[in-house]
Amino acid sequence: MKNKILTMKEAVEQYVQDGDAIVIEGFTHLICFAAGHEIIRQKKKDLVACRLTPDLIYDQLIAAGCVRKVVFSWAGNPGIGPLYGLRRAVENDYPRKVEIEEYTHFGMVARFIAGASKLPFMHLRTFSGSSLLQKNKNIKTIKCPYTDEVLTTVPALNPEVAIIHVQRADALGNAQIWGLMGVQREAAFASQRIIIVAEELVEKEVIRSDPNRTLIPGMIVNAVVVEPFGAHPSYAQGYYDRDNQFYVDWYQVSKNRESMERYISDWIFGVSGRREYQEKLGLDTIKKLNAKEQFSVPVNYGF
Amino acid sequence: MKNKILTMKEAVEQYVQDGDAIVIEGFTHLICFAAGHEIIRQKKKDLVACRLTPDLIYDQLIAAGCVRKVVFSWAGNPGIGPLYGLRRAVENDYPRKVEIEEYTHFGMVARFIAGASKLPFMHLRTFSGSSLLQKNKNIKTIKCPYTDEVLTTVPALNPEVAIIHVQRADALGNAQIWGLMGVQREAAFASQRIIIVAEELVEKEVIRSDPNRTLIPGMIVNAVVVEPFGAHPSYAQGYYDRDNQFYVDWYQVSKNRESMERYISDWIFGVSGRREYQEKLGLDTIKKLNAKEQFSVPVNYGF
Amino acid sequence: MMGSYTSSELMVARASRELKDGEVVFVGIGLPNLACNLARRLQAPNLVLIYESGAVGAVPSRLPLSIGDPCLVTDSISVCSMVEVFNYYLQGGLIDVGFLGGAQVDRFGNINSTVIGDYNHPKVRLPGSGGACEISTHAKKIIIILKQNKKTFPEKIDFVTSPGFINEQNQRNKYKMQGRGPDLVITDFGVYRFSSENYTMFLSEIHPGISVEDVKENVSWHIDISPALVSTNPPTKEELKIISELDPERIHLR
Amino acid sequence: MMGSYTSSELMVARASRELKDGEVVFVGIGLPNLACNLARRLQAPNLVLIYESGAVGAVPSRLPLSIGDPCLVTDSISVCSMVEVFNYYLQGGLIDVGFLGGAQVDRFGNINSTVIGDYNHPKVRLPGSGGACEISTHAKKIIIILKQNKKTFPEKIDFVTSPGFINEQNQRNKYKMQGRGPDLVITDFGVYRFSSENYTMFLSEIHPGISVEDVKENVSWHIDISPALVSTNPPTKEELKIISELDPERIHLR
Repeated sequence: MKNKILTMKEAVEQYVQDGDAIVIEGFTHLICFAAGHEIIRQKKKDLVACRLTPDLIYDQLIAAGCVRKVVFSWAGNPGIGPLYGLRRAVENDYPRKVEIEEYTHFGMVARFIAGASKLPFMHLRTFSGSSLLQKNKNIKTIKCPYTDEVLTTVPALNPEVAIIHVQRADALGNAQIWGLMGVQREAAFASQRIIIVAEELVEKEVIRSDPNRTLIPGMIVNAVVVEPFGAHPSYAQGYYDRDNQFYVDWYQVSKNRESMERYISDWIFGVSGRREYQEKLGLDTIKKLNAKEQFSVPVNYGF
Repeated sequence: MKNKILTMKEAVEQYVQDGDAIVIEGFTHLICFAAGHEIIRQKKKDLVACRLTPDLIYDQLIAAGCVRKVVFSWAGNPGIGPLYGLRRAVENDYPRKVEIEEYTHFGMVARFIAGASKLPFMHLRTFSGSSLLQKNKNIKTIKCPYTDEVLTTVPALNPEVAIIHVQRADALGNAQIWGLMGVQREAAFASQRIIIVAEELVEKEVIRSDPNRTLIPGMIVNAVVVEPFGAHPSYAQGYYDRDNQFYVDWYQVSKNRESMERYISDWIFGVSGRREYQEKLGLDTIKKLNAKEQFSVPVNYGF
Repeated sequence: MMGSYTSSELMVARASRELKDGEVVFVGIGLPNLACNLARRLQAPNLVLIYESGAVGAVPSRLPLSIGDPCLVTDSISVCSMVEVFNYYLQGGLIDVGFLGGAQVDRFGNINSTVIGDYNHPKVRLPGSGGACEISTHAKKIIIILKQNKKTFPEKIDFVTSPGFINEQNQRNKYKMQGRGPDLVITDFGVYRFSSENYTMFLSEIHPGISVEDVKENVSWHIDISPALVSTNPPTKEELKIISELDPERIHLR
Repeated sequence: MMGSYTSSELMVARASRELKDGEVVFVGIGLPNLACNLARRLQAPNLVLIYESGAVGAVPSRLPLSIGDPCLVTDSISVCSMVEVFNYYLQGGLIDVGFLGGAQVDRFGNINSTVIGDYNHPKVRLPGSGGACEISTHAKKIIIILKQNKKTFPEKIDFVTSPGFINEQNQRNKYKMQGRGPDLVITDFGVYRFSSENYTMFLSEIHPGISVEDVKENVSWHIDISPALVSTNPPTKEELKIISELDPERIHLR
């Protein structure tokens, strides 16, 4: 079967289009900053940026003017403070007006489940008694045909593009994740085009040695980008730690419009890609974040 | 926390009651024959036996008179022929009348998903155009509040007891499965009482070395039974192969009422438990089924 | 036996030729499994085999007796739970080809694998749907394989387990089924396709040594014959060699 | 600073005493995380910590800055996807205690963590629900922790992110919520509980050095005072020692 390996530049050029609904998933873990930066470099426009937790990467996409709408459930810099890029867009229409469409985590998860299952909606027990029910007209209700109970519903979410960062993948896009998995599987199956970004390219034999670990099968993958350290300042369990200092520092960097734009200019437009980003970051930081070794006890797949 | 280890005899005595809806899940893989045999030995009555594929173990439970109703989606001896015990019950009320409630695999899976999620129903796209829609009044329809499309629904299934066979578990019931997982996770989360039957009891450190592998957390588990070879003639990936010859032979054993009752008398009532069953089976058979070694490539959980 | 090959071998070879490289196939045990693995050895090395048990990209090293055999897991690409198989793969629309068998098929490709006689007082109770109903609903293309006689090709089937086109109006659109329905029916007499006008089966290929009369005698309704009727290409030596390697004990080739 | 401890340390210690051994706790970052890990070191060594990121039975070896820190994964009992966290654990009714914070809480324990001012033209846009709305709906018992002043305890909150009792009739039953609602509110002034008659907050414990007047001045509505008002037990030396080990850089103890 065809090798699907592309550079990040090629993958974003070919699979991310202006106006696309896009999801770069990853709950704290495996957030693909490398892809976000390339999207900014290619000046993609009018994206509908979907994600449970917009995080710093969507903060940057918004500040760079790539986004027309954010679909989300928790918008903050975890443990630190707000996302100032998003706030400037929502509160002051800067650099452009950005619409928001807001759910809870469960609501977003349910939207991706429906999307992956090609169901038009999913029902769940949340939103009742909350103001979101009034503010978001996409949240509706349905009556159970067995118990007559009323449950809330959310519509399926089927983005045009999913970008999923993984620890290891083969050249066909068979991708394995361990540690936090968030809602990546559902985001991938729900999307029309899927870019896998891997810390490490492995032979298919490695994947096939542990098939239960495969979160996303190559058959739904359009492109594989090999991008070590591509999740920094997020992390990849077993590869490198979360750069908590970066998140702490982002508070000051992003609070001020000019300093945030300087960051984008220096660290995104100022480098050609992840290799230069790593060089700029410096070996000390990279070394400090290097993961220690703590291996799983292997299991036997023989019969 | 409390060690939950019981013998199979104790676990069935304490957690399986006459009249219970019970699920011994496992799709071909990890079907807990040891538990089924103990239920027969303890002469449990009026069970509602739920399972996608009743398989030989429910055939035996039915022939032994333990079951009043079967809830299922495919009733056969895979690749071989019918389940004669079930057929005699359904066609001739022997040894007792057994009701059936029938779905498709997807229907049963959706029932367990709803049960595990404490939702009263799940919607799906199947049954339309099939005769099951007329024959099973539990299959209903619902209209999507977004698209007006009509979808079929199934009600939640929440058995009283789930018995789940696993490869390894710790004394608290944290249980890991690899290879085929069927719908065991959902069956367990949907049930009120859960018995884990493990091929191998391991230290909690083994479980914690690979948390992504944990299918069922100890917090929902009532009892842990350590029962090596407890799935025979089904199999445990990495431990022993499926005894295909047993399944082939079952055709003749079960076709005839007397020979099936002789089997139950000799191999279930004639032994006190799995140890004696293994002795009766003999070392040659056991050796022949022993799994070869083919280990997974370990992953790093360090940070 | 037809010359130097059995009708099962012909059915397997004919089915395998339908499979294109890179397609995703939902495989059942028996002849479909042989057909898929034959295709993998010939024109479709990258055929992705999915079994309802959750094995994706299986590369069975022996003949699996059941759909959940351990040989489907070892060295497969992915093993997932049945929640994912049915929600994301099947209902998700990822399956190109699904194989179905059954005890009876009618002229619209509706299949019965549930019961002979009355549902509540069955003459013969069969296994039931398993995943067949959803395969027939969701796989883009369905290939039906079964042995043919007047009983298996009745005027009316006793139970619709897996909907084909349902009736001459093709009710699939009404139910918004994403699968296009049965594409062909392969039996030990010939290969059937469906009219795009009335969604009724017609004979499209006839196996070597079989006459149109033989076919008619083994269908309960008046079967249409294609004006372009051709003779099924017999299995090649290479096909036969591989088939016998796949099932050396001829478990599924009886 | 209250004597030899800060109000944050008192809040952490007080919260941790609510946790019983073997309970399953849905943990947030910050003070709740400290409270849970304090309880694990004292009366509740078998407390099961669940984070919405999917880590179950986490045993963090360092202070997690975020709810998805890698230290919550290493050596945990189970890591599952968020599908399972929300469907099976939370909605499934497996959570004994859930912690919630927020920008505002009203007398019925309804919490706002979404917006200050108008939703469409916010004065301050806050992060939003995350999993808070479903925690408040499904966890059997809710403990609210936040710093108290007239703004955080307003007459009316600007947005209900996480429903408490909703109003004096307790609308939770109407919505068939399986969680019983807020059990207590822990602030830097005292501990509040809710009347079983009108589901309204009342002061149940007052922190050392705080007067009832202080409390009243920092609530926007007329707050009821329990006739059985007691003084909160200050943190013990042991509690303080462990807390400072858990957060040596005092990141969450500001």
